[in-house]
Amino acid sequence: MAVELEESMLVRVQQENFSIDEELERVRSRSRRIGGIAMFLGTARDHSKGREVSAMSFDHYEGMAQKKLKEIREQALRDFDIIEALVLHRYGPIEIGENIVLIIVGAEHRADAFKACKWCIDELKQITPIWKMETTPDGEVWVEEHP
Amino acid sequence: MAVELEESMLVRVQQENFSIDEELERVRSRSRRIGGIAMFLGTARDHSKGREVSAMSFDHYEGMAQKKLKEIREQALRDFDIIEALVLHRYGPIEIGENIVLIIVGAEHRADAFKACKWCIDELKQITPIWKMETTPDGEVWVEEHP
Amino acid sequence: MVKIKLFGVLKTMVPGGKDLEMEIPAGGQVRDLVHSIQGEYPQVGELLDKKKVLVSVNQEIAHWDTVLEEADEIALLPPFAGGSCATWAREGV
Amino acid sequence: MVKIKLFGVLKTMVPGGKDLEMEIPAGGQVRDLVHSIQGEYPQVGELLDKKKVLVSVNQEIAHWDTVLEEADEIALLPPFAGGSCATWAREGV
Repeated sequence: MAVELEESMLVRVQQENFSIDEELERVRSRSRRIGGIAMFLGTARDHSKGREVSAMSFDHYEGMAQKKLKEIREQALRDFDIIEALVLHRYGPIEIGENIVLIIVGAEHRADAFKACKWCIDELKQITPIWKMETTPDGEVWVEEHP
Repeated sequence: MAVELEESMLVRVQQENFSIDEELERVRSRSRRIGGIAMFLGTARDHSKGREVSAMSFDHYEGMAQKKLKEIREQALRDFDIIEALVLHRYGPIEIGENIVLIIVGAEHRADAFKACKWCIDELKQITPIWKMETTPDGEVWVEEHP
Repeated sequence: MVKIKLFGVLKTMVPGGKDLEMEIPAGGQVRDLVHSIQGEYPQVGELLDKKKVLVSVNQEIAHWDTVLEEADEIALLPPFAGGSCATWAREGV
Repeated sequence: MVKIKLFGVLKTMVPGGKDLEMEIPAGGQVRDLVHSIQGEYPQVGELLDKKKVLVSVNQEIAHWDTVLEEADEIALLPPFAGGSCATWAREGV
């Protein structure tokens, strides 16, 4: 039960901001064999494809989003020589400069940590049902609104 | 002067531990164009090449170590499409699980951030005059003591 | 009668931006549902037809011949945004 | 007379683990310094000879024909440890 609770903290979709130090602690506390930790933090940029962006908001499919992030973590643990992985994405309104998405991967060696971390964020962007609306001088635009 | 002070904080060799959130803030506060931040954190593992390690300590060449880290940051800013980079290494005694080395790279896009971050840590390990002593069941061993 | 969740830009294409409710015939497939949607919401229907919007059933991407049941959780998914870097657009996700 | 900084394992190879002080002839090169060290500290000299230990002059790696001056900052550098991952050993750094 404690293990399940701990694991559920390693895959989250949440509205609140997060502290990288706190999230890191969840990963590093899992094993003293960890020697290299690779992280990716996505933050809200003030422009996008040439447009100014003053704010953004993320819509997500509650349930499926969590499920897909869980699949990403589990596949990373299977496919790479790593010790632990954390996958976290925010939803709701996000101001420019704020955190959006965080991947943390702990491994014995840094090359494995980097490879898995990059795979996780690439995969997340492919398969996770999360949508971004940007506030621009032209109004609110769903990214990829005109597919 | 303020800029120089700020830049000197982006390349440090220090004895004290550091907070990743604080170091991240130095990088992300440099530009609102940053959308992807790649980080590498090296931590003290409890074993090394099959030996148990109970503690470690880093010796460094004061002056030259800082100079090399500065060169790494500057070359990364020149050679990759990134916005900012931070390079930080501790010296002195370090307990198992503690932070040793931190690289943070902010870019508009994640692929550039990952590439530059990986290059920085690989280069750091090649050219920075820092030496590690491990405390093992056989006593204190300088890594690569018997070259 | 099944409920169909809408996300992102799709909410702006439907009056009120609410989830849809549609009748499906017994043994109906995703293609039948898509056909019904095309009748009532041609803008959404066109995106489905071009595979710009995918249908998920019980939180997995469905095929057009997936058979639907009343209890299924159905959703229409526009292209995912993922994260922050705006690279997903370049990458064609 | 020049002072020579020692780091890492080299400190264990010299009595007291202190920095060295050596005479260098006017116009002397790194190779002359290495020769002097080999005479007094054969264990250190062997590592220099095998290029397992490098000489730096004014914080840059020097060649054997680099000319030394009294004011130069000279150091002997064993292989670097770098960071944490213990991969540097595998990678032959």
